[in-house]
Amino acid sequence: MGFFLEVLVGGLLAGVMYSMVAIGFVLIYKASGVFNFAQGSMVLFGALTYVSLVERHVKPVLAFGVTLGALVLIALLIGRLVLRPLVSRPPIVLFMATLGLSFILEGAAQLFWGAQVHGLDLGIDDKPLNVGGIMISQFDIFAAATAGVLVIGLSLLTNRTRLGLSLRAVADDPLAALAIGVRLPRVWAIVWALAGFVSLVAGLLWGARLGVQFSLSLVVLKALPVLIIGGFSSIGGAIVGGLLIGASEKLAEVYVGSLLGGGIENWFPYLLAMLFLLARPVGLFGEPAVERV
Amino acid sequence: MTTSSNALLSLDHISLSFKGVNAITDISFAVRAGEICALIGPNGAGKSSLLNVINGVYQPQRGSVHFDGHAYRRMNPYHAAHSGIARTFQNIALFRRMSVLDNVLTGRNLHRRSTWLEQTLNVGRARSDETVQRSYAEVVIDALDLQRYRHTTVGTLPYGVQKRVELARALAAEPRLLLLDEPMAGMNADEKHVMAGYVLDANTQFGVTVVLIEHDIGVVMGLSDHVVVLDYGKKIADGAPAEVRSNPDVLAAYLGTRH
Amino acid sequence: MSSPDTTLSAPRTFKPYPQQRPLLKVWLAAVLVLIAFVVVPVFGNDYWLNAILIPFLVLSLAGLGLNLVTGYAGQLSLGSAAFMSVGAYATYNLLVRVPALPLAVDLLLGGLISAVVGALFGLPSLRIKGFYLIVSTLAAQFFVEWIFTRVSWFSNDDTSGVLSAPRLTAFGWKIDTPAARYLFVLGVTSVLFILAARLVRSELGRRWMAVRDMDTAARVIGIPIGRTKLLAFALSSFVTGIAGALWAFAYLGTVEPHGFDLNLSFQVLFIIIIGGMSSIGGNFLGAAFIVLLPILLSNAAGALATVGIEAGQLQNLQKILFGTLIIVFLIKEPDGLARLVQTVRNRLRDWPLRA
Amino acid sequence: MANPQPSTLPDWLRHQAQHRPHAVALRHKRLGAWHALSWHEVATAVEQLAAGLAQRGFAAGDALLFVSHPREEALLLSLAAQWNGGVAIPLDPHLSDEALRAVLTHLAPRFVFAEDDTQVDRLLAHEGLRVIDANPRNLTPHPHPAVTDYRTLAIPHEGGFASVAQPHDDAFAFVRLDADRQLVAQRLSHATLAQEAQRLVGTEKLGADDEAFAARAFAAASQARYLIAPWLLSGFRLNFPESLATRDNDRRELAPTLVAGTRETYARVAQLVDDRLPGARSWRRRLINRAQRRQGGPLLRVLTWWFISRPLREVIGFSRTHAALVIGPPLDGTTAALFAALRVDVRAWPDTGEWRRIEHRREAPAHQRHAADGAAEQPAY
Repeated sequence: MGFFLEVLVGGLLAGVMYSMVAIGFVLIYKASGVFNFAQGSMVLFGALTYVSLVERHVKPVLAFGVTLGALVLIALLIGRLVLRPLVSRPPIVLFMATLGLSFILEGAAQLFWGAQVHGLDLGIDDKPLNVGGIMISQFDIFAAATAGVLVIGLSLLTNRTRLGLSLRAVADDPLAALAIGVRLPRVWAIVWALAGFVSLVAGLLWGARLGVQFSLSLVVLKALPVLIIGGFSSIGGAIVGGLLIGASEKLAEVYVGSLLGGGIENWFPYLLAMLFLLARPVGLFGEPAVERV
Repeated sequence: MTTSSNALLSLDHISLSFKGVNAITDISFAVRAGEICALIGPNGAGKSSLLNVINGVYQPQRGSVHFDGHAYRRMNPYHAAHSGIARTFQNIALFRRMSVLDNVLTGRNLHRRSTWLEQTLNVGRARSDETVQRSYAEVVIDALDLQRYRHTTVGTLPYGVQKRVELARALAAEPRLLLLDEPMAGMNADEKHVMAGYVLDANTQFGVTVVLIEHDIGVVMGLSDHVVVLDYGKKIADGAPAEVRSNPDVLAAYLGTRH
Repeated sequence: MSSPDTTLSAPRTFKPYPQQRPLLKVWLAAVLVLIAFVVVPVFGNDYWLNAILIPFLVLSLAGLGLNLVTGYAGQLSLGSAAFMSVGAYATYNLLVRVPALPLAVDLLLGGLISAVVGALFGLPSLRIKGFYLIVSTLAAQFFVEWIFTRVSWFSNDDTSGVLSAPRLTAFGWKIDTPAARYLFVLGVTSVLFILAARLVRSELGRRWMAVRDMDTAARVIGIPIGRTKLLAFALSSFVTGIAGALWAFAYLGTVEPHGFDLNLSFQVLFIIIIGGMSSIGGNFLGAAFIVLLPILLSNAAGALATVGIEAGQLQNLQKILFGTLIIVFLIKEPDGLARLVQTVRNRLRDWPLRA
Repeated sequence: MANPQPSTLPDWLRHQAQHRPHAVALRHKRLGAWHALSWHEVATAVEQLAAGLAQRGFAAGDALLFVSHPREEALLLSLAAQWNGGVAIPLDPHLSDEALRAVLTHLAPRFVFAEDDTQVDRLLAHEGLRVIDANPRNLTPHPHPAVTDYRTLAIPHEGGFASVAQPHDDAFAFVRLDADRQLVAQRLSHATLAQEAQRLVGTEKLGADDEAFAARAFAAASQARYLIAPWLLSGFRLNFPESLATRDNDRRELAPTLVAGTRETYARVAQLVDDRLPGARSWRRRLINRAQRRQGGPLLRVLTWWFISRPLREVIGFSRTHAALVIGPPLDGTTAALFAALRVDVRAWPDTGEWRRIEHRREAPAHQRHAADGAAEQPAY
């Protein structure tokens, strides 16, 4: 039983990580209707830049600032060079564009900082704590806490502020928003910058866990089913979806995977996501799209 | 008068509502085979909804639709097409990246007798089938004077021509009943006149029964044998153009509010 | 053959003037065929055949497969590599388990098997739209990769899941030299391209484009959306599967499941984006691009070294280049190289007037 | 029928049918495909139509009216009418109802040929008419008793159906509204037509392997003189475009060697070129203009010829034209310059023949019903 709980909690905490990446997606999707495949590469880019700076004896805080600055710059460039020319093109096209974007970012990150694995130490050691009979890694708790703070902040931002309002306006209909005076490029820039920030945080947490390396960019493939389950346009959904995926995949890996020879956590989330889709094509919290004849 | 003897289409006490909001309330009328029937009424009178009920895009909560003999409550666009109902849309619904000829040929898809495999390997019925479908498509293209656009991508054509191509695609299906949702919307007087000519040809030369929605009273009166007037989802008049025109309710509810 | 209306019932159609001199075109085609089937295999050196021409042809074929479902039917798929591997493993098992069957039949059956799998993973398309669908295709990608690594039966009980190509013979013809493999691949590719070109001009091709352009209208004119989509997935995977088999046995020679990873799927997707969505010839252009660019880069390595980019970085550079190209094409020429060629053609046809 | 020198159009038709039975005589584009009729087929078709007409009471001296654009049925039928010693009277289908009524009352035709349902209905408005319906789309025949379907007209006739046409019968007659909007007519006998055609064929060196393009209004007298009669005499191929809207494309596909048109025909082509040439300061247009003004050194001229003028000839379908005729008033300056630059020598032929008044009558302004886009607006040349 304790073992089950440990697996479950472990899964949930891993799920938190997934959600962090997923949130980046949701932000961008809400603002520009873009399904940003490059999110994973942003995570990689952020973490790699940070680590490399720290390794070059830049103060962590400064390194964080610089990295964030770089990400914001990238965000601006993306808005200017990619999104604006493609506005009001079919979503598939935008998706492919972000696919290209992810290639650029990954290539650039490794071109600058090299492809070797970097260790990353955030100063929180990974020793397990005993919480009510189950062992939970201190680091995981820290990660969860960070995620929690992030989520609360973001939901406040999107629901309470004018920015949030214009975000939703843009999400509904970019051209209309443009017409009512929302400064589209500005909104995009802000949102992509936010997404950059989130991905940086996620990248640091993941990186501290697995080491900063190319495979970081593959978390995008974890976040995908999370989004499907949570719905593309709901931060809460991203969280719930993340926890769901995290827990279920770990449990499945432990209890089912052993029968199938392991390694099923690669596709199991997708299986789950597909079942969800067939049951509820717009995810748990997504608004159904109305089709007009 | 809900189902007259030689009615091709008749609606029986149709009611339709979206989330409690009534779009159509208890409408009944019949369309005789071979006639041109016009649905008129102010915007939001439920004309398009009615069309959508007839070809099964919407399911009415109450009432039933009879199409040449068979009554049906549940219907979907796919079956409607197969039972001989074709339609055009208020905002053009063409396949924008295909040529005019291809668009018209898709209208023939119900009449294909050969399988895709036969067509790919060009064996069996494929060749004869192709000639039959192609020549019928060409007849329609000829009838609607689209020859010069035959190989043009639809998306690049002017609005008026696109409207015509949509009509052509519908005609190519050799329908029994043709539903036209504002075929002359956004056209100037001459274009309307021309389009009316084509609708008339469709009715006389291709023997298609037509139900159309149109705002321009002049066109409607000149074109149709039978006019049904809707207002706020209710039928307020139904009859020959002359009678309808003189009907006081119509004058009040419809012509009064027309711009 | 004499009353006036026979002119309508039995027309003697006539070749319009410009087509009265297609001799040039026929001649050109003949030359191309001669070069492709005779000159190249005889004079082409092994490097060119092995490292450039064979992968080029196979990738064009894979592109063709993806183009059917994504370019023509408008259903985005990121699982091409998965269907390639299904084709490869299916063909492999047929080869080693049923030696009696001739190679051609093995390929065909391999294609059919991956067609079934493709249709299976296409099923969600009946309910879901747009890029929700990529989840289904990605599921295929990961699941297939996993099952071929785990279940050693598929790889004839090689526990690592690695296949080594059995020697291929078609009708007593030993396919062991590079030239032979090239000819074999070329033959299969040409046949499939010709069929595909006919297919997309058939009613089914028209239905695919109709569904792609506006599925509501397609339903209203009586097109069975579901069946049309499933056929798109099936036929696409059929072609892709055969491409996979060729990739495995005619190009790599030895195969492991991870050879068919997500990156290969992306490559195939790039082929059709660069080459041109819903174009048949475009797949050749796109494939040529994908195959040649890295080679050009590595040849340019010397020059790049002087600007401080050492050879180890080429792969990253290449990534950046591809990413950029994708975006540029999506923005400037959504219909890819094929459209560029087409535009030039039209220009020339109506020269000096505007096309 | 072995007379050495045929003297009527039907004789000439038979003559061609005997000398080159299997050569293509007539081509028309219908439903997207070119269809061809050999001389033999044309002759038999005409003969059988003639028999059909005769059986329906069409006798020598009768008039057959055509309300139609140029189309092969109309041509065959007019020959059939002449075969029976009758006269064919083509009318411009855009003719106003007023003018139509005038024509009908004064010419009292035995039959009227109508190109489509619109014209049929328009004619049925006038009582006592017998209408032949071209029914181009092969739809179910028109219900009205007075309407005969073109396809049911021909009757197979064993042993041939002899022509009764005489050299001095009128073959074609043309009517139009003159300056003060009065109905005038022009009559052309077999003899005159044959004689004028001889002259044209001689001077323009027309032969059996020429391609002629009949895009001009069937109603114009010159059509009979400069196209139909020479066609029968010299046995070249006569081609009809699919529709007014597609004629330029069809001409390009055909690349005719003989083009007969009015100044407007050529002006329209020139306009087309002008519309589709790139902007005013583009080098393509500059070169063309220079060529038109005969400027530039020899080198420039050669370049212009090979890279601009020659391809342009191809595009507008004049690449093979050796006989370009302008009937009536000559080309206007710019058009003439363009064709000169393209090295297409457009020769003027007179539109002679006196027009006799039929009868005074006031005219309502002409009104046009729908046709192919813009085609109704373009003059029907």
